Amino acid sequence: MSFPLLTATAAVPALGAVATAAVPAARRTAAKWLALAFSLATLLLAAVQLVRFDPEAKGPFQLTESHAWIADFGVRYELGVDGIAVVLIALTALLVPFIVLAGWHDADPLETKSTRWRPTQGFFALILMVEAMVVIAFEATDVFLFYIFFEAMLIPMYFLIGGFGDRAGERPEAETATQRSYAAVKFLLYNLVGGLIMLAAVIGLYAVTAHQLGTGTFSLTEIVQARANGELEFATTTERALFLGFFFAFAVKAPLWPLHTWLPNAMGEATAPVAVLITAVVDKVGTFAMLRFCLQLFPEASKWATPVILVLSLISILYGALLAVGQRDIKRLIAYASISHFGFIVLGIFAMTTQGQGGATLYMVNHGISTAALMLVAGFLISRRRSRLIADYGGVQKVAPVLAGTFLVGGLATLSLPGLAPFVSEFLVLVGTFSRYPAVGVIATVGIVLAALYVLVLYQRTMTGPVKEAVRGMPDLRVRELVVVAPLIALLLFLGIYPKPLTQMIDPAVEHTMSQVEKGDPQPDVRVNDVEAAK
Amino acid sequence: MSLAAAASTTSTGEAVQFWILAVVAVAGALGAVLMKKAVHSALSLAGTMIVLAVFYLANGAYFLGIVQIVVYTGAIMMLFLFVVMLVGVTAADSLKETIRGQRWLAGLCALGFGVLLMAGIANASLRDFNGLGQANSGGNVQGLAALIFTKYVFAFEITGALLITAAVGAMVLTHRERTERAATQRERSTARVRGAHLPPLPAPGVYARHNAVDVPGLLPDGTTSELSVNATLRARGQVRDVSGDALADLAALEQRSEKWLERREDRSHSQGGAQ
Amino acid sequence: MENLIGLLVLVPLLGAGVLLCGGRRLDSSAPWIGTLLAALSFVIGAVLFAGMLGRDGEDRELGTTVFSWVPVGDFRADVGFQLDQLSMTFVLLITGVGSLIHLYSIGYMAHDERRRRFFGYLNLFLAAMLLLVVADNYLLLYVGWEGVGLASYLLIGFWQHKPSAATAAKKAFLVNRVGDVGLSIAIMLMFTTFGTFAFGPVLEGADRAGEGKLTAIGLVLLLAACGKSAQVPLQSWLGDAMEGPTPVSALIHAATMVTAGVYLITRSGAIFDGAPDAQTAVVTVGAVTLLFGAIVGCAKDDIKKALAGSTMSQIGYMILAAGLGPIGYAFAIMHLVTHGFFKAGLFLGAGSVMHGMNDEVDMRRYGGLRSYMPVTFVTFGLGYLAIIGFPGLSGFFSKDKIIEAAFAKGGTEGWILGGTALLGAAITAYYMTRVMILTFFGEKRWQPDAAGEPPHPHESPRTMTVPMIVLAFGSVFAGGLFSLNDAFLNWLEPVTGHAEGHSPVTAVQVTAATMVVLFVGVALAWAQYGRAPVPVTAPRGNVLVRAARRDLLQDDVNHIVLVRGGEHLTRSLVYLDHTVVDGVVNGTAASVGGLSGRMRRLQNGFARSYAVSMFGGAAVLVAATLLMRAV
Amino acid sequence: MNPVNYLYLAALLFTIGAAGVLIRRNAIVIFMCIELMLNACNLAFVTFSRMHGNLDGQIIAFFTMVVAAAEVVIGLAIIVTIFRSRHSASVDDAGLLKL
Repeated sequence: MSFPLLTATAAVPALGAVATAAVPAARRTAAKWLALAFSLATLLLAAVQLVRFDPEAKGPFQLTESHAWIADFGVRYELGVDGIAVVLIALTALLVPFIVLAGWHDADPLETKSTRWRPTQGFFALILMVEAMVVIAFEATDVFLFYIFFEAMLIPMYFLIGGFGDRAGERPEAETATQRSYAAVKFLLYNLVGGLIMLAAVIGLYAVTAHQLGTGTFSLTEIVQARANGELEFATTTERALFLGFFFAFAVKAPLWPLHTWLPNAMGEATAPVAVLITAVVDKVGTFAMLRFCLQLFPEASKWATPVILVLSLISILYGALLAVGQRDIKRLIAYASISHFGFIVLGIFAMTTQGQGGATLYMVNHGISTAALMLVAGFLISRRRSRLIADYGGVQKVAPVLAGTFLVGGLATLSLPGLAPFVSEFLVLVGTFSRYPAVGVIATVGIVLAALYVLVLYQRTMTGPVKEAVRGMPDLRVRELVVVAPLIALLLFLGIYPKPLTQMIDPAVEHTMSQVEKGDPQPDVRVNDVEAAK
Repeated sequence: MSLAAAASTTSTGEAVQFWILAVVAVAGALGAVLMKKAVHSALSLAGTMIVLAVFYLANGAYFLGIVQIVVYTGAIMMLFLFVVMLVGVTAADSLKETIRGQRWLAGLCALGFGVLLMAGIANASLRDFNGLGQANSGGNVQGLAALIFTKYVFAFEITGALLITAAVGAMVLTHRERTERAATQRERSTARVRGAHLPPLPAPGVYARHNAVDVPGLLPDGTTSELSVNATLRARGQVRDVSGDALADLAALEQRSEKWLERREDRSHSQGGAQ
Repeated sequence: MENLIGLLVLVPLLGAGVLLCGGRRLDSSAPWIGTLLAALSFVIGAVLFAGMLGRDGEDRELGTTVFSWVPVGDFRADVGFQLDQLSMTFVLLITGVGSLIHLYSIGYMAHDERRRRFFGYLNLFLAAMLLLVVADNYLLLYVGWEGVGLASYLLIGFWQHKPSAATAAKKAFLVNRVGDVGLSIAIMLMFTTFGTFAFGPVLEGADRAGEGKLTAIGLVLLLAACGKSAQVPLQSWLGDAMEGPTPVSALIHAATMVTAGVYLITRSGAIFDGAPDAQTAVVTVGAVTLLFGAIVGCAKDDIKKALAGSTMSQIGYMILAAGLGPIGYAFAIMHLVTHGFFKAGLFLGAGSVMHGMNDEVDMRRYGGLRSYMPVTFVTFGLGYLAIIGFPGLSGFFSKDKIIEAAFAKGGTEGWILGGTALLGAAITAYYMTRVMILTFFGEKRWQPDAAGEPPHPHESPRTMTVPMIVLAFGSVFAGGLFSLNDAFLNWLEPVTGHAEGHSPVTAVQVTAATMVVLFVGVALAWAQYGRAPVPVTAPRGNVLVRAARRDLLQDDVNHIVLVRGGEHLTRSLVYLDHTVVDGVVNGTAASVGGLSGRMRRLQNGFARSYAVSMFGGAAVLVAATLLMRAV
Repeated sequence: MNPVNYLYLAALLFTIGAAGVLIRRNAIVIFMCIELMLNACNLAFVTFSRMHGNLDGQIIAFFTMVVAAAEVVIGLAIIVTIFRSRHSASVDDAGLLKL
């Protein structure tokens, strides 16, 4: 068999984690460079995946690997990527190096001289660990395998959130510490509950397959196959129950209203890079899994649940945006903005149109990049003033124009200004939704205005106006920070103007999903395309 | 009485013996459970054990019967008696239950358990007995010996090891290390007379709240006297000086009363005086 | 030839990139770079124009698809350009006026240390605006549409250290965003109706779509137009937008960006023709704004705000005309162009005055400036004559045509619209005369500025006066040129089509009426401000005046309804999120904790009670065994 | 009489012993009760061995005795140690592990 590319993509960061953790306490910087090197290696492998992946090829999955693992329960080590997965893996591998660079000093021990004390190594090792797990979760085509890593992710995330807060000086250290642990525990509990319900559903799935196919299986491909040629037939109630089990876990991870409250705490308390890791990388697994598992395993139930889910995502969009307007804390504001954006993503997925799902997938990528840009710049800002409160800033634009500029671009991307990447995806989602559910589409459009509101309010309060005393003499972006931000912004611009490479990757996968759900796009009442073709 | 007889009934003699001794055994058992004094329990238990020995014999387990008498009644029960003596023969513990509902629950469980057990025995098909005729033909002891050294040899060895371990363990548990040489009577007397304190050492401070030997007594000037506390406690640094918290309590009390008084005066003044 | 179109957009975009990303070393040369690139794009525009004139009538339209932008399923958005007469007109206006204003800004912004950004933003604006007018589909137009919004946001808030400026910028962007919602919904509707949103297919297929659909599309398009062109009810941002530097007000908030709405409606003519109700809505909005702006313009003492009000009302004219359908399109665009000239001229003049009066904006503190800044006076005066529609000047031709067209709408509707237009003309005459007199005539009412520095007015440098002169020429002759045997109509006809309405009143009558109302307006203003001395501090005035000073209370309504309401909503939501949504979860956690606390009691530490439970368990096991054997 | 009665007796004694363990506080007495239970089991074993006509039951009883002896030794030693340190042989006082 050929070189196991997918395994390698996941294994490299895992190795990196081990290696980084093994670096002796004194050699802190070495650990950082090591982590960076490994994340770049992963990026390279991801790029190779992108190249080797052939959008035109037949069959749902490519670069597949399959080995028996726990034969007794039909659990297989089965990897494979479709257009959606390969793009998201690329996103993950792309973001992690920036996260590492941005968090370069976030985990430096304060004054301790102890030789056993090595938080830095731990920090970067954990980040790489998360990356490895996320990647394999994107690659897994075996439900059980996916589940394991979907859950295992929580462990390093828990420590990242609980162990490393940003040293914001506006509150006493003890208080921040308690806040942090509260946030970490909340994050863990929410996701664990979701995960456990999903576990039940996973077992249920196995039971059904075992009962109907004779030998139980977790393999997505096999199940879909069996469904296709009628060997496997879910009873309506069973399918719905299983669907809900899966969806609940993903909705918590996504996060969808009203299961969202863990996100602001987690993103608020964690350091900016970790916050990016949460919202831009880990949460994507949730929405991705909705596409890959919910829709493909339980198409009927998905259609059945669509109305409710649409309403929920609508609420998420407006609710998240409104709460973002009301926030006093920069990072919490961005968190609520993310909730609103995840609302858009879910909306697109369950609009059940090519544009909607394509847009949603594109949205995952763009949201990852834009949020990363905004959040990291916000992190740099916070690291300078040691405060997360919007009220503590003002007139930054005067003293640190570059920082302000990048912040503005990030913000504009967040409000999905045309010309920047998120616009394309957001508009696709809206069009996709509108073409099937006009009313929903129109209501969702209100989110655009709210987005403008919270972004501009944030920018105005922090960056413009007379220069605050505390802000005076604030240094502008350093080289390392520019290296982090500039590529992200460049990427935002590029994907805004030329998203075609991504859409090409995504389209066939979306078509395939749509075919699973057996829904076609609604047709326009006046067919003008032929006129267009004639010209 | 022919033990060899394979039958579902026993000889009348055995029956009589059973009915009499069974009553004794149960009585002994009840006594062991209900007697106030440990000594009495031990004795009544010994009685039960002897009865059981007899039953063993009656059941054709001659070896066990003897062992029962020698080991149990002879060794173990005596060991119990020794320990009882150690703890204090006269010590009678009240049978008054301290844990709420314990007795009722215990009784209930016991009753239920016993009933169930007996029911189990009753509806198990245990009618016919094919006695130990040929098993004991070569003599009971020989038979046992044969089994022990062939079939159960490993178990035997292990129990042997167990016994040794138990012996060692008992020693370890009960052994007490002597830290310093025991002082002779002469040395004691000289220490008493020539030592720093001719009068007896000051007594520890004794409070109404708790009779605390670790609380140093207060000297007339209000300072505490280390000497009043046991040397061991001093060495462990377990001297608890309560003079401090006594004062604190007093202060708290004063404040409380102050508050209570102010509550009846006008607010503004009370706020002023609170701090 | 086609590639030039792309270049047209690219050149200023390049400028923006270079100026914004290029470091401080560009600071000194930035103004010239920016201006040069603007001029270059104008040259390209001119070349294209020449090429277009070279071809005749029908095949003047150029089209090119650069690359496929967002292909997802049936959803095919291309980056494609289309240059027809309509776009051409705009290209020339934008690049022409744009270059002039770049030139002007060199002098005006000479003392600002952030010049580089300023010119970068200006170039960005040019690029976006050009993209807007040469796009060949609505989505790409949308990009330009938001792009100009962004540029305007950046430029209004250019002096960010002033909180008022930052707020105004935010307000402008938000109000525009509301309009953008309209545009995006329109695009979605088009996609669901026609399966595409390229101009060609949509406009051709329009007649085949039901009237209901078309009305819907038309209304949302109108919403978009209202946002961008500051029409009632989304006009509130324009007044505050005057916080920006004056050249910006001249370029973006007078000549070009605010007219994008007119372009949108004219461009979508086919859709509106199929939806009379939508058209009615358009003319209504136009008529209302026309009066609204004019009234506000009368009351303002801030010269720029007064001009802003006038801009609103002039665009009201254009929207009205555009709402009239094929009769009006050409006139709307014509007035748009002439207005571009004279209103830009007026603003530059105002800027020049402020420049001389150390940035005083209150007209009541001007007076008698004509002798101090003659060039400004003359150019401003010509612009003034043009806007009030003095016979022979640009405004006269374009506005009269619109009024005629309004009457030509026919029926009571026609009379109402025509009457409104006339009334508007009268008020225009009144407030513009007021501005003129307050600024250049009467006795000096100058006040020392905040620093106690008494103003010593002086004529502005050459870089500023030249553009004013050029624009003055435009505002004098453009109208006449255009109307020479209907040159402009014929030029636009292939795009907008043409229709002759049968007017109940003859052109002569209309002109006469216009003259009368014009005279009345001027006379009134002179009577009020020319004869009597003008108080430096504004008198309290009657209810209407006070309301007009506050933009007819529109802002207050917004503030109470939207801002306050919004604040309360968000506050309560934040509270709700914390208490209810979070509370449920935390409550569950707490209850579980309490339960376990109660369970802990069982572990009382007495070996014997554990023994009881063990024994009970044993009993249960026995029972279970027996039961199993029983069954 | 049917030898089954021995089993009933064994059951009875066992139950009494168990009840004793639960009721009494004095560690020594509890221990005795445990011994009682063990003996009850032995009786049952012996009876079974008679019932089946082989000696295995007796062997097991024998081992039980040995183990019981060992257990008693250790147990009593523990009791003595506890008594030494806390001057009480009541099991209720040994609650150090309770929070």
